[in-house]
Amino acid sequence: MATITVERSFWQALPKPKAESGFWSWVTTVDHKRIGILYFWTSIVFFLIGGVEALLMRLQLAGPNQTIIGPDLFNQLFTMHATTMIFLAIMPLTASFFNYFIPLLIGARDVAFPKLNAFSYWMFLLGGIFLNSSWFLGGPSDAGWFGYPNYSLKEYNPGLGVDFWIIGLLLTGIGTLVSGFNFIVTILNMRAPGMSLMRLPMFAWTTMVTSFLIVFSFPVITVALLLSLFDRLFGTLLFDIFAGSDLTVYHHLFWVFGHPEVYIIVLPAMGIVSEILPVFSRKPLFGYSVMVFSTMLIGFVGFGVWSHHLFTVGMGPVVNTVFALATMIIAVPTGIKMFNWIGTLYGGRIRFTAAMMYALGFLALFLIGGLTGVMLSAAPSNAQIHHTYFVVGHFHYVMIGGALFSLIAAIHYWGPKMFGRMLDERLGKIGFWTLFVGFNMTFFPMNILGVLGMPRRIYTYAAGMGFETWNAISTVGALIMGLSILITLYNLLTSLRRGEPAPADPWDGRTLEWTIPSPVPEYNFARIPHVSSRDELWVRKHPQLAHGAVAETAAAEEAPEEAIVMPGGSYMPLLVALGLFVGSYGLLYYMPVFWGGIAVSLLGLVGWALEGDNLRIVRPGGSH
Amino acid sequence: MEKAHQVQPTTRDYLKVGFWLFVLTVLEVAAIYIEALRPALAAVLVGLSVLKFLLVAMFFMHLKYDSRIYTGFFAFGMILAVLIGLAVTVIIL
Amino acid sequence: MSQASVTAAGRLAGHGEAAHAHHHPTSLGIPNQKLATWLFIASESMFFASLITTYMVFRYRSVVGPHPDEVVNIPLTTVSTFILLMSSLTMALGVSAAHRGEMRAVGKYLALTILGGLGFLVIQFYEWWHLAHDFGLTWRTNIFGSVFYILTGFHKAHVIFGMLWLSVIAISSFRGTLRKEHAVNVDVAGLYWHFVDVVWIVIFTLVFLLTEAGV
Amino acid sequence: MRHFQRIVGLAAMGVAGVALPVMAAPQYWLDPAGPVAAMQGQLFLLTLYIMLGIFVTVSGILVYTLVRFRERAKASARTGEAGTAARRETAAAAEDELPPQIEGNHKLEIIWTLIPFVLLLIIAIPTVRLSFALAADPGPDALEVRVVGHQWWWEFEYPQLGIVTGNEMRIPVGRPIRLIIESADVIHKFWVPKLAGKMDAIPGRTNQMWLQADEPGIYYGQCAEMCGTHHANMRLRVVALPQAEFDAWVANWGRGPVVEDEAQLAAVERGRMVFETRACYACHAIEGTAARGTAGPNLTDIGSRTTLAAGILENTPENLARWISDPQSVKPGSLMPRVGLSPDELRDVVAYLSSLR
Ligand code: HEA
Ligand code: HEA
Ligand code: HEC
Ligand code: CUA
Ligand SMILES: [Cu+2]
Repeated sequence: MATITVERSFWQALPKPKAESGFWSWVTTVDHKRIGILYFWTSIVFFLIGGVEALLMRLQLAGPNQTIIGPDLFNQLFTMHATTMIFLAIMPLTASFFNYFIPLLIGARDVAFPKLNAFSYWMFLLGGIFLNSSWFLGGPSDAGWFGYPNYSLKEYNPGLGVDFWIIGLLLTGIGTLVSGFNFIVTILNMRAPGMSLMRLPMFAWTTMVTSFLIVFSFPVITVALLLSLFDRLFGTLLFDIFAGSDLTVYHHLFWVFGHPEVYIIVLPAMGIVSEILPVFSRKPLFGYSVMVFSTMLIGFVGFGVWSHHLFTVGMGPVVNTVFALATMIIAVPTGIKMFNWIGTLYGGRIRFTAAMMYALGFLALFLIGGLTGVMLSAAPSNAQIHHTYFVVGHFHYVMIGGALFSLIAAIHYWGPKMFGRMLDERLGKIGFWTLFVGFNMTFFPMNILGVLGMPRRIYTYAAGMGFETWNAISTVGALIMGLSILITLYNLLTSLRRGEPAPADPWDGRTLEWTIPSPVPEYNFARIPHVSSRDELWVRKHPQLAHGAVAETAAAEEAPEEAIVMPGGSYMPLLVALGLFVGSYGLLYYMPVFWGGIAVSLLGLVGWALEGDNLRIVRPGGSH
Repeated sequence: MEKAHQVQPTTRDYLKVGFWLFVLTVLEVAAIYIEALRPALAAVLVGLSVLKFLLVAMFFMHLKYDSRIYTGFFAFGMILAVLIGLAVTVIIL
Repeated sequence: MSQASVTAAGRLAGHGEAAHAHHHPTSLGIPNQKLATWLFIASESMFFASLITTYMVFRYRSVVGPHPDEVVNIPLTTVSTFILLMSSLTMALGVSAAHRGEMRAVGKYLALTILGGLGFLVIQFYEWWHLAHDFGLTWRTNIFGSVFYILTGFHKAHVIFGMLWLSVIAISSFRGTLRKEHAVNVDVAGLYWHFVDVVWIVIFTLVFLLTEAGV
Repeated sequence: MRHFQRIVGLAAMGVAGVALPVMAAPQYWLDPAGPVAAMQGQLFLLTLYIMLGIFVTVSGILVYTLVRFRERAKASARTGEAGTAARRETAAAAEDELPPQIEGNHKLEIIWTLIPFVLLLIIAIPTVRLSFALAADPGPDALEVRVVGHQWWWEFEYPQLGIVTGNEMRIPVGRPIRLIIESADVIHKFWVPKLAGKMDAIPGRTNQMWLQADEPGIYYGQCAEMCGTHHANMRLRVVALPQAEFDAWVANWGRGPVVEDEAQLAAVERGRMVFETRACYACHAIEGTAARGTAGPNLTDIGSRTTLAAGILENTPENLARWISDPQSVKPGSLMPRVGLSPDELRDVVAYLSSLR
């Protein structure tokens, strides 16, 4: 392995990380696969934290008038639970798969901006740590995951909790935004020869649309958060009623972000399912181009429905109906996807692997969640179910039944590629059934509770309201879910050590990632593949399907390139992120530290731009 | 590097654009003091600033000469931003 | 860097941060950095749109004065607007020089641009001082003050960041380390600068001119 | 018909055995007590039926597909569960057994775009109609009540009647009530499920809605927007009275204590002195006395309310004493402080407040 040296100016003479294994190699890595794995484990840790918070809430709600957890702690729990699950568990877990698999799926050696990619990860990790450090620094926010002012302002929330919440979200938000740019450019510009847009695997499409949603929606929540932060820290009057403010400005800003956000969560999940169903029914995805189009439509319409969260703020019947109708429209493209998935299954030869079962679980549960969503969109009856457990039921169905099931499917499906070992199928199936049963036990009763009139975000309820039975069932279900998560975790951890070594193509796959060894070598493809078909590998395996276009010989059979130049590690992404992280504490405790942090970040940026490329030459088939 | 066959604006072109930006700014300020314009003033001002916006975007930012994709991204972002901004303003006010 | 390794580097499909990225054809035939910058600009449009929307909703809601129509200063702001516009002109000339390969000239144009930015800032900060001093308007005076200073403040922060960015390029131009293959870096910095200018065009119209027009 | 719908609704909402808990559910809004909740419930049921239909159809097709097209034992024995490198060699042999590689079907896609459209239209039309119907003003003979949310209790003011009360809203049966909804501090959400859906109480804004009770009774409600520590304990009740009883309440409101004998009168008088001299008067108002505070609920008719402290205690003299002697132990964080009263003072104040019927 050689290092390319360029002329040495001051910045270029800065030390470059050399380590290729061990701690420093991970800290300085810019390899999309390693970053993907970092995202993976970090988000699993945050998921467990969010899950424990959920279990605590469920324990408190198991029976009426319980006092296991007091009101203030309960409010903090649901705030942190939601924030953790959405921003620190589910989104980064999808990012983990973006990172690891997008370059593989489009036949590239890395993402467009490897250093930015590392930066995204550090912002996520440090933002998450910042947010959660509030547990030890006076307690986290208790203002709910949308943090409406004026409850979130100093007057009603005097501690630092809300500040930690806002700044933590801003920090992770920077990382998310940056990865949004990165993946759009990667998918548009880094495709292997022949990989036209209409040959992109569905997961790449949903990743791209998701990234667009990020690019256009995150700036809006950034503004919303900054405005309340200014009120809290600097005494501006933006949400001061007595200064003449209108609190609904924040409502709108938040939900202009908030609704696209829910599709940011579910679209990648839909992409994963669209990869898995064809493989295990041995058929191409049904209606590919319509799927692409409806993904874009969902993303687009998703920007025009935010006020369905605000039917009861008093916007008047005209606005309410406009948003109700716009919301309903979304059911059409989503339905198209649902039917196309079933069309994919229909006539296939369906193998019930663990991954497939989770993907099928997605279909069934997302269906329920989506249908309850449409029920919510009817503005007049929304006034009854709004902010009840019916909503809680709805969104857990779409976010767990939808997103989480699909992500666990991806763990079983892509895990062998990432870690080089097969997961245990039997444990996988046990995990599936316990999760499926536990999930429905936890969240279906919530739909009923909403109809019985139980509002959300209450730490306790009186006996005799008719809530007891359903809450008890729900709590038991949550415990079963916890058990299932532990089983899956056990499966993952033991398989990593003792699992059967994974072959390159364990599932009879269809796409490019299965043409290369598991786990994937540093350079991904020994030779950049030439793509002639949507299901490239499938067509290579079944040349009679090639519809005239002759599939090129498998890349692996060609002679590999003898020298591949890969980007080497860098300290700068971490340095810039650390500057912002430490500076953020300064903002809350001691302003000079804030300015110091900003200065460090700026210097890091300059170093980043000028340090040069630290390129390394890798020789496939060599001693490496 | 941009494709060689693409027309590149010359220094003269840029100076011309700069000149028009100057003229438009003067017009904007002048418009405020012309009583006759009062009824349509808002429209005139918005119109003039849209022109300035377009000049900068098309020439200084090269959208006129560059890949359509850039224009697409920018236009999409701008249109979305304006639509949502208008909608929120109308709903609240 | 040896000739051999340059070709090899080219094979790393469009590795964007490498200075030589544009030797290699990307899928769309356009450089990664420019694509990313345009996306960034589109995203920033949403950022400023949110701020401007907040401004438009809040501007006349203050219960105590001063209100916008009592404080806007058209002549002063016009001058600063004009300076910013002209800095965009020099920026465009700098980018054009970079594309022609006149890398030393780039530095001069950028220096002019930075100077323009500085002129803009000086006038704008003077206006802030003037508002605070003569009208008693701070961001804690009333809701208009809050939203006005935050909107214009974020714009200023963008200008300052742009000036720092341009300085780094200008310095490498003067030191002779800016080379022809870095043209795209100049290009991208220019896009950012023009965008900041474009945002000011909008702010100037909505915050200043419309107010003066009584809308 | 309504009965039938309710039964279907119950069956739909789940599982046998629902009926029992439902009957004892005072906030079960599919069993409405007024026209607004009834209309909203009907729309909900319409959406529910349509969604159930879709669910049954779609999941039916899904299950059918899974069963019919599952890989048969023979094939799976050959290809193996997780597959290995060996499968590549058998792949060629399996070639002829590939299922038909269908990539799409335009006619089908059009059908499953159009059908959802039609179904949505069925929901959309009543949605629009009802949105406008419910937003309409209930008319000139509506009784107006101004509802103000406070951390963590409700204030009800009857501008036409000059009455202010708290946590328990009395309304005449069969008459539409126009609610003007506001907030004194943070955002709350007014909700009495059996009478009508929610409406936000947002500081700085004024919202309107209307409701009506068709039958006399006590209807439960509670705050539905996270408003701080005691959001869960910000409950309320609507007491719907026949017109005559309502009129009597109005006439009696502010008449002062109701006592049975001299001894009680003395205690009540002493209690009133305590109330007007200790901190109470600063936060509470009682009509016809010097107490004019507005930080806490108006207590003019406290003796006739069914609950205390926003619906969390039954209104009995013991609970009243418990509340007044130490509100922070009942509702920790409540904005009513502990006012150190001697046992005598406490007894008298309780006697006084209980007599305000
Ligand atoms: C992954 C996240 C996700 C997804 C995908 C969705 C999808 C949808 N959501 Fe959901 N939603 C949330 C997450 C999500 N939601 C969250 C987190 C909240 C609460 C936030 C909070 O307050 O904390 C929320 C709240 C929420 C509300 C506000 C509730 C309230 O507070 O009062 C509404 C109201 O309209 C709504 C509607 C919808 C609709 C119509 C869809 C549609 O996209 C669903 C479309 C899918 C289908 C309809 C199923 C498949 C279609 C067919 C089989 C075709 C045939 C169907 C028909 C003809 C109907 N959602
Ligand atoms: C993707 C997002 C996501 C996910 C995955 C979840 C997962 C879960 N949620 Fe979440 N939830 C939200 C998003 C999510 N939630 C949001 C947005 C809100 C709204 C908040 C608000 O109102 O502001 C909410 C609110 C919410 C409430 C309502 C609170 C209220 O309104 O008062 C409840 C109540 O039961 C709940 C329960 C659960 C449960 C039981 C799970 C379970 O699925 C969790 C399963 C996981 C586990 C059980 C962990 C397993 C781990 C162990 C068993 C321990 C092992 C530990 C170690 C090894 C250290 N959630
Ligand atoms: C600082 C203000 C304050 C003082 C002083 C105060 N209260 Fe209160 N009081 C409140 C508030 C606020 C509530 C509502 C509490 C809640 O429900 O969370 C309340 C509630 C009550 C209630 C229950 C009302 C209802 O509608 O359920 C009673 C009874 C009461 N107070 C009596 C008293 C008496 C007697 C005193 C004097 C010994 C007193 N209060 C002193 C603020 C005050
Ligand atoms: Cu008031 Cu919740
Ligand atoms: Cu939504």
